[in-house]
Amino acid sequence: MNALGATLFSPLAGIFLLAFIGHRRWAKTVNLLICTATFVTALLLAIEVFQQGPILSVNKLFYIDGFNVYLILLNAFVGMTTAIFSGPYMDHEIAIGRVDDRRMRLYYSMYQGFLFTMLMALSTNNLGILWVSIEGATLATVLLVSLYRTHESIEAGWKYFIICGVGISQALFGTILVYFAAVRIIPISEEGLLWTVLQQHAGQMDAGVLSLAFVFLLVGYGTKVGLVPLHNWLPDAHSEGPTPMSAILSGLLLNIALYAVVRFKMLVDPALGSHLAGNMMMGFGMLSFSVAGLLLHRQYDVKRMFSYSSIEHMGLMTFAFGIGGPLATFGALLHMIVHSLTKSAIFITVGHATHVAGTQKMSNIRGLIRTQPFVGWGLLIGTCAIAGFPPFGVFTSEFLLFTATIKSYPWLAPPLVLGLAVAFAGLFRNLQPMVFGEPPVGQEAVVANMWPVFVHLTLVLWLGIAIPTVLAQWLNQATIMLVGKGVL
Amino acid sequence: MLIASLSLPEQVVLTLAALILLSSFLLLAQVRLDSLINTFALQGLLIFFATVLMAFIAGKYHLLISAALTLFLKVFFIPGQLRLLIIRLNIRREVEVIGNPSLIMLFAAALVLFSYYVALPIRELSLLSTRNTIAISLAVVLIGMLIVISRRKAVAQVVGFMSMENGLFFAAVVSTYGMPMVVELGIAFDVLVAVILFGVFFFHIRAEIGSLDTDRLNHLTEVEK
Amino acid sequence: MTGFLWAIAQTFCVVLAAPLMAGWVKWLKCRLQNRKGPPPWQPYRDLLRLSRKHVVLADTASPIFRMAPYIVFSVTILAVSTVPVITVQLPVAALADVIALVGFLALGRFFLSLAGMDVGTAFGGMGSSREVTIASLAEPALLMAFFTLAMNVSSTNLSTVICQLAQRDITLYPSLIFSSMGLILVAIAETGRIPIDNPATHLELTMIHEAIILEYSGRHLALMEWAAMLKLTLFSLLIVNVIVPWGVALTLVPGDLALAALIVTGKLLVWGMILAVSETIQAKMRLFRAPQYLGLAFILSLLGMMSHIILEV
Amino acid sequence: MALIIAESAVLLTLLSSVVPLFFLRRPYLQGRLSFLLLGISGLTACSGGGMALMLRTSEQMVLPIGLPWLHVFLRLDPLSGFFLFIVGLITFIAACYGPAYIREYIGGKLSIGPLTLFTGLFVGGMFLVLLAADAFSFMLAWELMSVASYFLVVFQHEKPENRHAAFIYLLMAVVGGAFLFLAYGVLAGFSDGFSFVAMKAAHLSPTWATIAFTFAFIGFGLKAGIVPLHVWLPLAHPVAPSHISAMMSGVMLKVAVYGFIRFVYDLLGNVTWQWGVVVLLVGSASAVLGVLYALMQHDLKRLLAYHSVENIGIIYIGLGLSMIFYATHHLEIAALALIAALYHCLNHALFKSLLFFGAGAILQQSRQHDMEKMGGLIKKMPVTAYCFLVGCISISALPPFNGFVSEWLTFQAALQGPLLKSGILGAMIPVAAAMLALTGALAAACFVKVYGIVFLGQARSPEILEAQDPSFGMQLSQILLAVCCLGFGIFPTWTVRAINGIPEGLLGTGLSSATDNGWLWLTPVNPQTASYGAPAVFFGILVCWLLVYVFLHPLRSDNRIRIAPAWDCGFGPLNSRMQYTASAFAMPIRRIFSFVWLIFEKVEPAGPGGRAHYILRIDDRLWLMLYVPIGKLMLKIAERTSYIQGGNLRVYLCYSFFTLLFLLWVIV
Repeated sequence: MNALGATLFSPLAGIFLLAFIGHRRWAKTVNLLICTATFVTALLLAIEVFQQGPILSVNKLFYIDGFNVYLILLNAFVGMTTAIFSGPYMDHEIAIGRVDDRRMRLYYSMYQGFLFTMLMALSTNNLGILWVSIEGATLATVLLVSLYRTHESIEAGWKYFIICGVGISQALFGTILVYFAAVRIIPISEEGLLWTVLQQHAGQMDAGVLSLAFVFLLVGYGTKVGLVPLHNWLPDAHSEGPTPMSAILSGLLLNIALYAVVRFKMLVDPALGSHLAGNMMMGFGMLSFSVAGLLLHRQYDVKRMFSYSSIEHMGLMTFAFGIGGPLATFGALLHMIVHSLTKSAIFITVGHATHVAGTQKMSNIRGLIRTQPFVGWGLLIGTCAIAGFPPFGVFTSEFLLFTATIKSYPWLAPPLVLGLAVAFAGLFRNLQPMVFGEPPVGQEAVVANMWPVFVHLTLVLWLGIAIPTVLAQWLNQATIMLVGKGVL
Repeated sequence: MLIASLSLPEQVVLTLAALILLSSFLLLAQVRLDSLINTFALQGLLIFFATVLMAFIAGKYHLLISAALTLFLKVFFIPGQLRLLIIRLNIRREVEVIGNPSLIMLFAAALVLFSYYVALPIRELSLLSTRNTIAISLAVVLIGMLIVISRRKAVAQVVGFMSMENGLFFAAVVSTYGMPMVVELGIAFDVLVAVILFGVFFFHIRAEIGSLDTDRLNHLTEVEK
Repeated sequence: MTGFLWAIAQTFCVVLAAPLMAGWVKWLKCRLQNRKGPPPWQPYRDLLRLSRKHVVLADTASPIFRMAPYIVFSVTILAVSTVPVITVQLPVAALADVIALVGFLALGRFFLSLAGMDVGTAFGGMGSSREVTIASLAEPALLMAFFTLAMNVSSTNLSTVICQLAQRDITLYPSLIFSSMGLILVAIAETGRIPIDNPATHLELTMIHEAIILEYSGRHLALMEWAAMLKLTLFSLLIVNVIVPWGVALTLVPGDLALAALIVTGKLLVWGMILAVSETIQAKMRLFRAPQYLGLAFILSLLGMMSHIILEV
Repeated sequence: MALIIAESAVLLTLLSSVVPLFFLRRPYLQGRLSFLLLGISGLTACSGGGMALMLRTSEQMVLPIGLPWLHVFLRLDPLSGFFLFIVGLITFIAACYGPAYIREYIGGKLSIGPLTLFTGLFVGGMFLVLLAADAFSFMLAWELMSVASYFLVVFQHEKPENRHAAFIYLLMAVVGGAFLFLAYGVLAGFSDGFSFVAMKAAHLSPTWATIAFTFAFIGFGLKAGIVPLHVWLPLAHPVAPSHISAMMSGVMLKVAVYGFIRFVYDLLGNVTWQWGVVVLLVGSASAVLGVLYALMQHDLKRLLAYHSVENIGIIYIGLGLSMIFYATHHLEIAALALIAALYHCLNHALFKSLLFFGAGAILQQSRQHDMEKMGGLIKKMPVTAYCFLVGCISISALPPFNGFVSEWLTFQAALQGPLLKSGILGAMIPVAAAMLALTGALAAACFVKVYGIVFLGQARSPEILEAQDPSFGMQLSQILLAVCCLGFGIFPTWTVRAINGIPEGLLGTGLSSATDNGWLWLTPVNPQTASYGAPAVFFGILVCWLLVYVFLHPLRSDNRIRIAPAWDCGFGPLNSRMQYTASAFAMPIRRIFSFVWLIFEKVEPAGPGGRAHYILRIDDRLWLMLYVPIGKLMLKIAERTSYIQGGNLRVYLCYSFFTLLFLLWVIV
């Protein structure tokens, strides 16, 4: 329990601390230290959960189970590695005068705020608080998206703000409906939004209301997941914000929105007793997957391109959760991990690459491997990993996903693999000229810390070759929670 | 069940609900920013009254707290903030042109019908006397969204967004006597922060494109021009 | 063991008789054209003279150029040794069936064409190019013709084929008719006779085989010429023994063998006449009409095979 | 035991890829080390595979890696053993070739780190594909093989055309992988678990079986390079380093063939004759078109790549025949055809790598891709020249070399067509045989052209004059391969006897009759039907040569040979520009088969003081008919889709608004 408290407290403290000292040269170290502390405590928490099983806090406000504990761990970890990267990156930004002290304070404190809201969203037991924290995550990041105060960044920020705000309020309506359905059967109305309570009475809630609620929730949180056609904010926000932001946005935020959707699906399914929710998710997933894959061919901005690949993969996961069934769910959970790790690694590399080339325009990024081999190879390997080449973990999860699809919806398998090929082509046609070939004259290497990338990719590689038993157990527990039976 | 069979306060609540819906229509119709904001404040006030009444009807006095929150946020703070902004940005008298208002009105009316049709299964369940109001609140939410869609000016969009919040809050109150307190507080906090951030954004947008016309924020696209 | 001796003996006979066959055809042609041609044994004189002469080697020539005549000649001999001439009791025939036979000829042609390109003259290249072009069309046709036979008697082993055909009582096999027509056409093309090639000309626009061996002299040239004659004889033997198999000895009894030898010689002489007549009455065709000619041969052979499968099985 | 050896081979390849990375600073050591380990692993794999093939055993093993509930199954049976033998052999020889070859990269702009790393992974991937016994590890190894070879193709990435080639290659590999996913998915859908054992046990309805077969045919065909899926071969093979081209063309395609055989015969089981017909027709088309396209090439390595298409076609003809006979229960003949196909796999691996090694040697010595610039190399680099000659003879299917044996066996199988009762099949098989015959003849023509233009005549460019035989390692590897070509051509009976275990495993019957009559005679069906005494033939040729030599020489007292300028019908002194060019050589065939290509031919008459120019461009029709439209279509769709991201906020909100309304309407 203390572990949980500490996990939540350290970023909370970080918000205020860094709000004051964020502009100092050593702020990045403080930031990193706080993130490390968060990670360590999260690790302790994870171990605790693994030993004692699910934890419910005394005030019933927090609940940690097999499903969210590994996401908490993932959050803390990626938050930490990205903090490592953000140090030199932001220094470079200051050096070229894109940000000033005030914005640095904002940046660091909001960085912590973002982590805090997300950990909150994951660990809370109250679906209302879940909503509040996810909205909070939007508020925390919206100013970071427009950090550079250029026309594009402000535009991106505004779109992000309005689209997500509107979407999220729909989710709130859904939550209200769930509450409405709950209070009729739950004695204490104060507990009407507690996950632990709702889960027990899931079967008894009224189907009609819940189906309505799920529509609102899906559209609402789906906006945050970046499901087509609710995705339009995502590429803008990713491409215009500072790169560390993009890394945690697509590495973590999307996951958490999806997490929320899945939580509600777990409530809705038993009540409906039909596959309605799943079908809706499959539809959204398929649409996002294919549209994003096609749009990859129209990209001019490197970060924008990878944000579309994020949409594609979120679509894939949504599709998998929609299918349901142990195999697909296990695959989706695994895909959450590997995608976060890989995608944040890619964004980190892209950050350095943009500094090397001095632009985000892909037409001007050339010959990275020759200029700075580690960055070039990192980008190349990372993209191979995200494109689903073995022996990386994405391959494993996609393999599970496809076999599950073929088992339950064989006619959906061909478009799925076709979409994969299309997406791959889109990625590589743009990637190759960036990493290979002759670098333009005067292009020089920059100070880059590739350790985060290395660690991430190594982990993904490990997951691809052999999944450690601990993780397998967690995922299996989560799978059992989600669909009733596991794969082990 | 006939409205006649209800107690007077309940009848008042229903009337208020109707008025709130009306206020949404007014919001949709307003073309001048300052009057838009005033109407928004009015809507907040109506919701405040409705909440207080619900509190007394159901004897759930924690509702009074949320009522107070509403009064503070939706009636004074947010409208005040917005007024301040439009004065400082000097766009009080700015007129928002809406493409074919009558059509939009018709569409809004259709939305009301649609939300009634959607809310049917819910009202069958509700034990509360005021169950029909769920349809109203849904309509308010949808119309709020319609406002955001149909307006170009950032301020107007914010107002629309806030009136969606109104609808949500109203829905919570009339369908379930409000959400748990902690959630209410959280939501209120979010709204507060959101408004401040909106203020910040107005200045940035203004600084960047010289007006608050968000249609001119269209650089980020896949369609090459 | 005696079988092997017979085989070697018969191969020797054929190799030695080859120039006579060529001379015979040439002499007949001259007669038919009212010319007093060289005597049939003239080729022997030429070969002897050539093999006595110095070899003059082009300075640009490589070892391939010197290897080629020996390879071409010996491969042709090997091919001849697998063809039953007077008897089908050939242990050597088991060495290689018709496919291998075609393979031998192809190997010979491979080196012949290489030799043509070796010195680096325009003529040589031209000759080789034409040679391989013609061959690449003729070879499939030849194989098809053989396949038809092979399917007919369900064996690709020449001696088995001839033995079986000889023992049959006369029946009209459409497949055999077609395939033998194809075989004859191909044989004419392969042995470089009119209308595909003209062994008597040195006009660079028309010649194929002559253009290849243009740079050869002395014993190398002799070998090349001899190999060509041998090839002519080989194909003549194939035609006469496969299309008209009767008379080939089925046993190793000396009497039969003597008779068979007589009959075979007779058949060869007749075939020589046919060849001479046909060469006299028609002219050489343009190179790019050759494909149609060979296409016809190919179609005939294919028709033969089809008709075997459709009509006869 | 054999399996352990094979696994150690895999480990060695991984070592060979990882260990050299610690010596990035010392490229020579790095290269030598990686190739040393690679060579050892090759030999190990060779021995392991050979052992499995000879002992005809099948060993299983489960490794505790991969997914928690699905471990990695490995299995080594005669089929995989045979291919393991091929891969190992070529790997070993390539390892002899490599160190000297990559010397030109060392000190260049490119670090050879990636080269050594991905070569190891590439070979390891191929080994694993052959050993894998469950869908997951198979796909894993398969994709590993693809992506590693991609990095090898793109190794010299400074040239845009190389990058383009690599991109096309990887894209098609991905599509192929997708099809394999589907194929295995269908099987997995009907069976419990992904292991091959479970899949074997699954019972598919004919329809599903055919669907699975179609997916597998396309998936493996994409890698094997059958027409019309061959377009990546001529792009990718020329740009890779030559020892890699040799491995890709000689070995990787065989791995695809292995996969196809494994999938169809082993996993799918009950074959239908319709599949056989499809394979037969596609095979014939690939064979003929492949060789025709090859005839028109001037880039030596691209020409060889097209010949790979041709040879894969020949292999598929064999497979098709065997499938047809298998489906109609003529198991003996099915075994014969299968053996022919497998034998050709071995042969093609040998002579194609030999030819690529030769091309690589020329490339390294003269920096020349283009045949039109070569000539007279036999005088400059004799060893390479003679080895290359052996390769040419073998690939042209001429006796007594190995190429002939496998084609001969294929013909023998085809000639058993009348056994089939159905007339349509009986009519189709002869046509396939005709195509095969045509292919052989055209191949011979093509290699006369190659050898004549490249090695004979006079040098057509100054660079050629500097060329000389490459260093010892490269010579050794070529000589080894040449000897193998001759050996496998002269002693076919032993090879057939060894391969025989595979049909015994897959079809239930072997082809014992083929080798009954002693080591001298190869008698596929029975001695009366057909026989081929390869050793005797070889011996015969030698004897005849000797006799002729002995008999002819005494006719003269002295055998001096006078060297003089070429006569050339009395024209003036020769120069290299008077020679026939490659395109001129192929011109008659180009005229005859002109419908196959898209030919652009133009003569620019000589301007004032200028020279006349002859422009000839020959394009792959299939590329323009099939691939270009697909690409265009996809970009069109992408362009249409892009309107969803139009840039206007209110439009975006409309999306979510109407999505909401729509879903609500659907629900209620």
